[in-house]
Amino acid sequence: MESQILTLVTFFPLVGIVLIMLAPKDRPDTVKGVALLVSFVTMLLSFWLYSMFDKVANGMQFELNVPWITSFGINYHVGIDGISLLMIVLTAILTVLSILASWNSITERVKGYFISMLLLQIGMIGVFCALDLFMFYIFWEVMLIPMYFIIGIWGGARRVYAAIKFVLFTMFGSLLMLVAILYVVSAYHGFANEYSFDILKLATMPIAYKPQLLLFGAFALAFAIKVPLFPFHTWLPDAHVEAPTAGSVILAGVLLKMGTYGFLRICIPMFPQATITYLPYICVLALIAIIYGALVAMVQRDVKSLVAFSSVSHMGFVMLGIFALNLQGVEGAVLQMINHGVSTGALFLLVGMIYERRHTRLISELGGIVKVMPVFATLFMIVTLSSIGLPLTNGFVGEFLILIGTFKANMTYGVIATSGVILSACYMLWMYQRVIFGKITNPENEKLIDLDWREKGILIPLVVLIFWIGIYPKPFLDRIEPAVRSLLTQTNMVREDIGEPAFTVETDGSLSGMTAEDVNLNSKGEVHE
Amino acid sequence: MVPISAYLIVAVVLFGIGTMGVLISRNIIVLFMCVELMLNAANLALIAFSRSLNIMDGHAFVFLVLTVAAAEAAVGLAMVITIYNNRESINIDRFNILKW
Amino acid sequence: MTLDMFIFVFSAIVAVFGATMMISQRNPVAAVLYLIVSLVAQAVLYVQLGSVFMGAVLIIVYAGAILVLFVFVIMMLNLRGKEDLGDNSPPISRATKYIISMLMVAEFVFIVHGSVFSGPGGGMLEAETVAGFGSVEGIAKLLFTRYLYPFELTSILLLSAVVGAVVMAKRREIHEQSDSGSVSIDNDSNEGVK
Amino acid sequence: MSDYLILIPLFPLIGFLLNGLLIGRLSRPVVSTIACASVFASFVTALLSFIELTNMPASARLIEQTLFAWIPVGELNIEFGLLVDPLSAIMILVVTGVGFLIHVYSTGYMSHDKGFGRYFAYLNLFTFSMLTLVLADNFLLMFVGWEGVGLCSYLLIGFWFERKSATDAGKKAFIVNRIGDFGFLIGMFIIFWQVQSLDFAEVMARAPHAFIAGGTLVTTACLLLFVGATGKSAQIPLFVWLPDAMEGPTPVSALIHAATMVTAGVYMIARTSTLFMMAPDALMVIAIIGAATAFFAATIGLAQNDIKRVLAYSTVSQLGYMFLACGVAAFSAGVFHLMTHAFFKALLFLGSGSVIHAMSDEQDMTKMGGLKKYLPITYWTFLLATLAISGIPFFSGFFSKDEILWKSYSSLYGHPIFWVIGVVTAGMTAFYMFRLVYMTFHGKERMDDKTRKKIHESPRSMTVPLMILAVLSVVGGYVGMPHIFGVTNYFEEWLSPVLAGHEPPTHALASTSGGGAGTEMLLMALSVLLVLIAIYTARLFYNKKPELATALRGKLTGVHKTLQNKYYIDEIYTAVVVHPLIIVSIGLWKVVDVIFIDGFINTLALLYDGISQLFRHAQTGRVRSYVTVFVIGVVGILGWLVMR
Repeated sequence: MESQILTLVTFFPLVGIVLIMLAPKDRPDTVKGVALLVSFVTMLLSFWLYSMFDKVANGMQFELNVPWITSFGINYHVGIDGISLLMIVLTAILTVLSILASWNSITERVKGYFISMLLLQIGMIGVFCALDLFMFYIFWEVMLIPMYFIIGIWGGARRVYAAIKFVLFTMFGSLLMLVAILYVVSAYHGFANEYSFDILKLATMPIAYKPQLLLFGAFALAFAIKVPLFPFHTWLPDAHVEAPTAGSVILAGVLLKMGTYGFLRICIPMFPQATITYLPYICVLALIAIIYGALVAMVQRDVKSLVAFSSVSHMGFVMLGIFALNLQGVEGAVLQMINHGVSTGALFLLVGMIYERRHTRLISELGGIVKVMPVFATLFMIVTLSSIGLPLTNGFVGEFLILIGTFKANMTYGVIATSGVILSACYMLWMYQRVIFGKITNPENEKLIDLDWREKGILIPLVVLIFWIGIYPKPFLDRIEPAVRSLLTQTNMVREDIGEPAFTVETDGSLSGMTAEDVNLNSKGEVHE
Repeated sequence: MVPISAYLIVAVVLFGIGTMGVLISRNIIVLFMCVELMLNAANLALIAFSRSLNIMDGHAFVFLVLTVAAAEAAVGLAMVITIYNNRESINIDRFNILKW
Repeated sequence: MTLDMFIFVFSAIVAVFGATMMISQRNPVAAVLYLIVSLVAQAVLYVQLGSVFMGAVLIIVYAGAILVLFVFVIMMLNLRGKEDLGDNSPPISRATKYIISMLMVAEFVFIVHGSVFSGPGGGMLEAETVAGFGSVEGIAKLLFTRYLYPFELTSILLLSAVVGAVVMAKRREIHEQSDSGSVSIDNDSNEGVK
Repeated sequence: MSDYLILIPLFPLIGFLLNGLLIGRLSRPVVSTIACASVFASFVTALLSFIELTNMPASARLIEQTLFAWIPVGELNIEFGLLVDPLSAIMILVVTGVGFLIHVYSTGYMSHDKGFGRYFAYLNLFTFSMLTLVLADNFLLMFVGWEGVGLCSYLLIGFWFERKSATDAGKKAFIVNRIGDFGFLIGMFIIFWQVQSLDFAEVMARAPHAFIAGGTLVTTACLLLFVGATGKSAQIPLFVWLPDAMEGPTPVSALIHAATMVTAGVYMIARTSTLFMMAPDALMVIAIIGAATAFFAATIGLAQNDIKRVLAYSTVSQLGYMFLACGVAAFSAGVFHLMTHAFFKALLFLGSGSVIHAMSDEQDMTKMGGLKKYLPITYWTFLLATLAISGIPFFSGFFSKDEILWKSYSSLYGHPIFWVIGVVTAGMTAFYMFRLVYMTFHGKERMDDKTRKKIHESPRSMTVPLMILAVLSVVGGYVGMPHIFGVTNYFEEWLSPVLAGHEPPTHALASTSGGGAGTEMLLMALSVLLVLIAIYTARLFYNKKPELATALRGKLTGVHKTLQNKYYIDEIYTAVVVHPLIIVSIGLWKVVDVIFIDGFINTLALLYDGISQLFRHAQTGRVRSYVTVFVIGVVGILGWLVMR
């Protein structure tokens, strides 16, 4: 059972797809119910996965490796480490919430919509489980299609433009990735005289420096578009603004993480030298994304595109944390991936709820909502604060770890990135003030009804997560740590080979004068548990 | 004995005639028959190869091709009927609504 | 010239003649008849190659069933070779088409002569054949052992072809019954002519 | 016996949760009981811990409690740990004590407000955050409280959310504080990577080895921490939010923007004094900024007409004093002033609240006057506080202010100029405070009749806290009397285990910089004299001969206008920072995003479109032409095979 559990979690939504296909067209409630039930069971399965996960063990767990297309060495190889585990759980939770969130807003082509949602879930969980490049690529593309339909069919006014833009951007990247995958596999054939798409095996192969640069570039472009890193981000605001609420939630909550996950799973372990070479450029782009995203978010008129640009900024933080290449930075980045999924997901849900009532997302149309929807305003405030990164909410822990890691890797980057913290407060609070506070100027806002039980039920799990990660992140950090450590051992070995110190901090104090007593103190500080 | 190449050349010539027919015929039904001819030319080549290599697998292929040809003829002719019912024409050049 | 050779040359000429006549007929019924001529000649070649059963099948299935179907359709549509087949000035001239198809034949002939079968042995067929070559039993063995799956798949193919043919032929009625025009063929028929 | 420390912040948190989650379901008396009781319980617990401390030997006064590992990542191991030592003991007493009084006061002040439950929930949350800040045993947990109080300040300033000015002010407060936090965070990073710990005790123990005293790194770190302090404690250049913060309810101004939160910066510097002592350059900057702020804010205070704004600028100015004290390494003097200031400034704000309450929410002093006879309790308590803040001898403010002035003169890091600025500021403080008193309570009654009829003394719930605070304002200073009076400075002694190692030996140094006890007496007398002159002038201008003030104003129109408009600082910030930022952002969006990136993408798409327009005519729609092309392809491929 243990080795099959990943397959079960990944493909369980398929049951839902089949059932929905069989369901009659004129009974949307049955369709919704089936979708909800199936995604809920998937979530429970993912919790089970979480509980069975061994947080001390190194390496992949629940591995299953079955030959599939033997002549090309393609295997059905799945397995997870702490990073994928948390992403799978996040995906499962967000899918349930998204399905709940689409309960009333989706009235046309209900069957197609929920089939798309479940298919999307298979793709997402599959990507996080896959340890075979071929499977990784397939799941990667599987995600694309339902998302394309979700945006293109159930989206807003400019949905077709947005959907096509989304698909073309992503396709462009993933085709480069395909080329790179084929190159790596054929290179492995030359190296080990067998075909293999196995990510773990391929990572053991030494690749010459020049091709590494090209391969890293190809993979990195695919992932950077997905993240999205400046300047590949312009699909994101369009896609978010046009997508239905659930689409935005999944897009921001999980799909963007695919990019950063790809960096962690493929780019960095496979091409360590190239990682070091590209590091400054990626960091600079991430910094630009942080500042640029925040500034542009500040002047948006549509709440959703504001949140979209804030995602650009937040994902810039994640990228920066990953490329700090130290324990704090990478762990913070992984945690921030989850945090961003939770907070931004919640923000999109909240915006969706107000959109369902007012059919507008323009900031200027709203205002004074706290008066008629106090519960909404309170939850909105909590989520806003988490997005700003207030201590004791999840955003703070992630951001703090990223910043402290970045600062260790490079002081200048650290300082610039920290200034993003100020800007995030500016745009979020300004938006909050204009939407929630003030007098009700628009008479339509006077009749708004506060959240009902379904909507509260959607938001409360996220709020709980916000505080849980903010106050007691240890369970999550514990599970991430072994994975991050093994990732960093690899890159640090390479760094030592090149002769670059693992990290540098300017020092003006000499540590040489340390007495034995201090050393004791130091070691005591390390073994503080 | 007749060399295998002789059979193959007959097959090729038949195939060429079939191709020519497809290219120049405007009558859908004749065009279909040309396709059948081409299939048969291929069958002839298969039988010849089978005989030359002295294994029987070629026969199985021929059998499958025949089945496909039958299926194709049935569906194709049904389409011809439908098209004719709609257009009162069997001129293949008139059916160009899928252009640009 | 041996008898073998004579039979071959004769049937080959008849087959090619039938084919040529088929494509040059204006009247479809005549074209079908010429095709039958060609097929019978081909069946003779089959028999000469030792596959008696396939030759019989060719005549029975093709001449007897498929081409009858053609004739049936032609009759049903009442085509007499006087239909409007006016030239719609195709972009590629008729001469070019002759040339390219001939070129193709020439290339095939060149390949047949130039490569595989002109090797040792001169490409002559062996006199001896395996026991039961071309027999019903041999074919049956193949079809039910090595080619079982493809064989079974053909049944599905035939089934779907039957269903497709029936649906397509009945379409007219469906169309007439539905007033919403959801299965619209007429809608675009008008502009298609332009 | 240290497990009860968690109770101190926990009580207000429980209060917050009860009031916050059950908002709208509890009656007003229940709400106010929960809120006040929780803070009172926490005050009692704080008192217990204080008593426990006093029973310990002076050098070992320390209670710690570690709750759980918060963020353990590699060498970074941050725990949720609380710490009570003499310094935080004083702070928690002030926070819970003054906080409790203000909670009680609020039950009266807010009794007619619609947001009663929300108000007390926020207030409890604030108390919780402030106590976390004070009790934290490491930088990061302190930062939690630091941001937490910022959040509560934001919420409470914008409490009346229908007023745009209120929400604007809240937002401004939060963002300006965030700028400070930016410095705090970076300072924290430097410290962590240098010392490998964020725990106060460990940092202080290892700092001498990890940093070179006076080196750039420690100076930078200290300055960055100070940037954090300027944000929270409203110093130049980040003081702009505090005057605007007066949009909030008056008890909030008293609690957050006078007594507790704004002093967090001073507390933080005192807490990390070891580090600051290693960076004399940073101390110098702190002293200069503190002195400048004290002076600068006092000048603005001279010309304000809004009663709360005068007090706000006064707060900024007094905070400047505290930083001046820290800057001259007289941390205990700073903390002492922090405490006395908490008493009398809270009292002033609550008194002004009582006035505003009586005046039907009128805050403009030009529309008041002669309130003395209507509001006797308010008047007398207010007067006591004014005397305290002005530094009249034997009131609490006198002792703390005098100690700062003396230290700024005598300390190793001090300078006579600091003393001069301090004394002039003290004079101005006395002037504007008495101006306020005269304009509000004396002279002609300038309000309209409708308001006059409604004037009434505040209810008991409001006046009792006033009286208690008045007592504290008067006697609060006696714990820290200067040595020249021949008594022990209990306050300094109490704090000495935490801070004293860094105090420059006052007596020895005083003699080197020109005089000992005699000089101190002289300087004290000079400052008192100046204060008395200032009070007399205020009496002259605003009570006896108002025409003098008008005449003077006429002569100095430019100066007056500049002062009244707060040196146009807000306008300058708007023009220099806010507008350019927004313009740049719009530019980035419209130019980089829309024109460059999307333009590039869309041009590419158009290019493809054009090419396909060209090629699509190959699609004739005729099967035969497709077949022909197909056969041509076959011929081509076969040809290639033949030619090969």
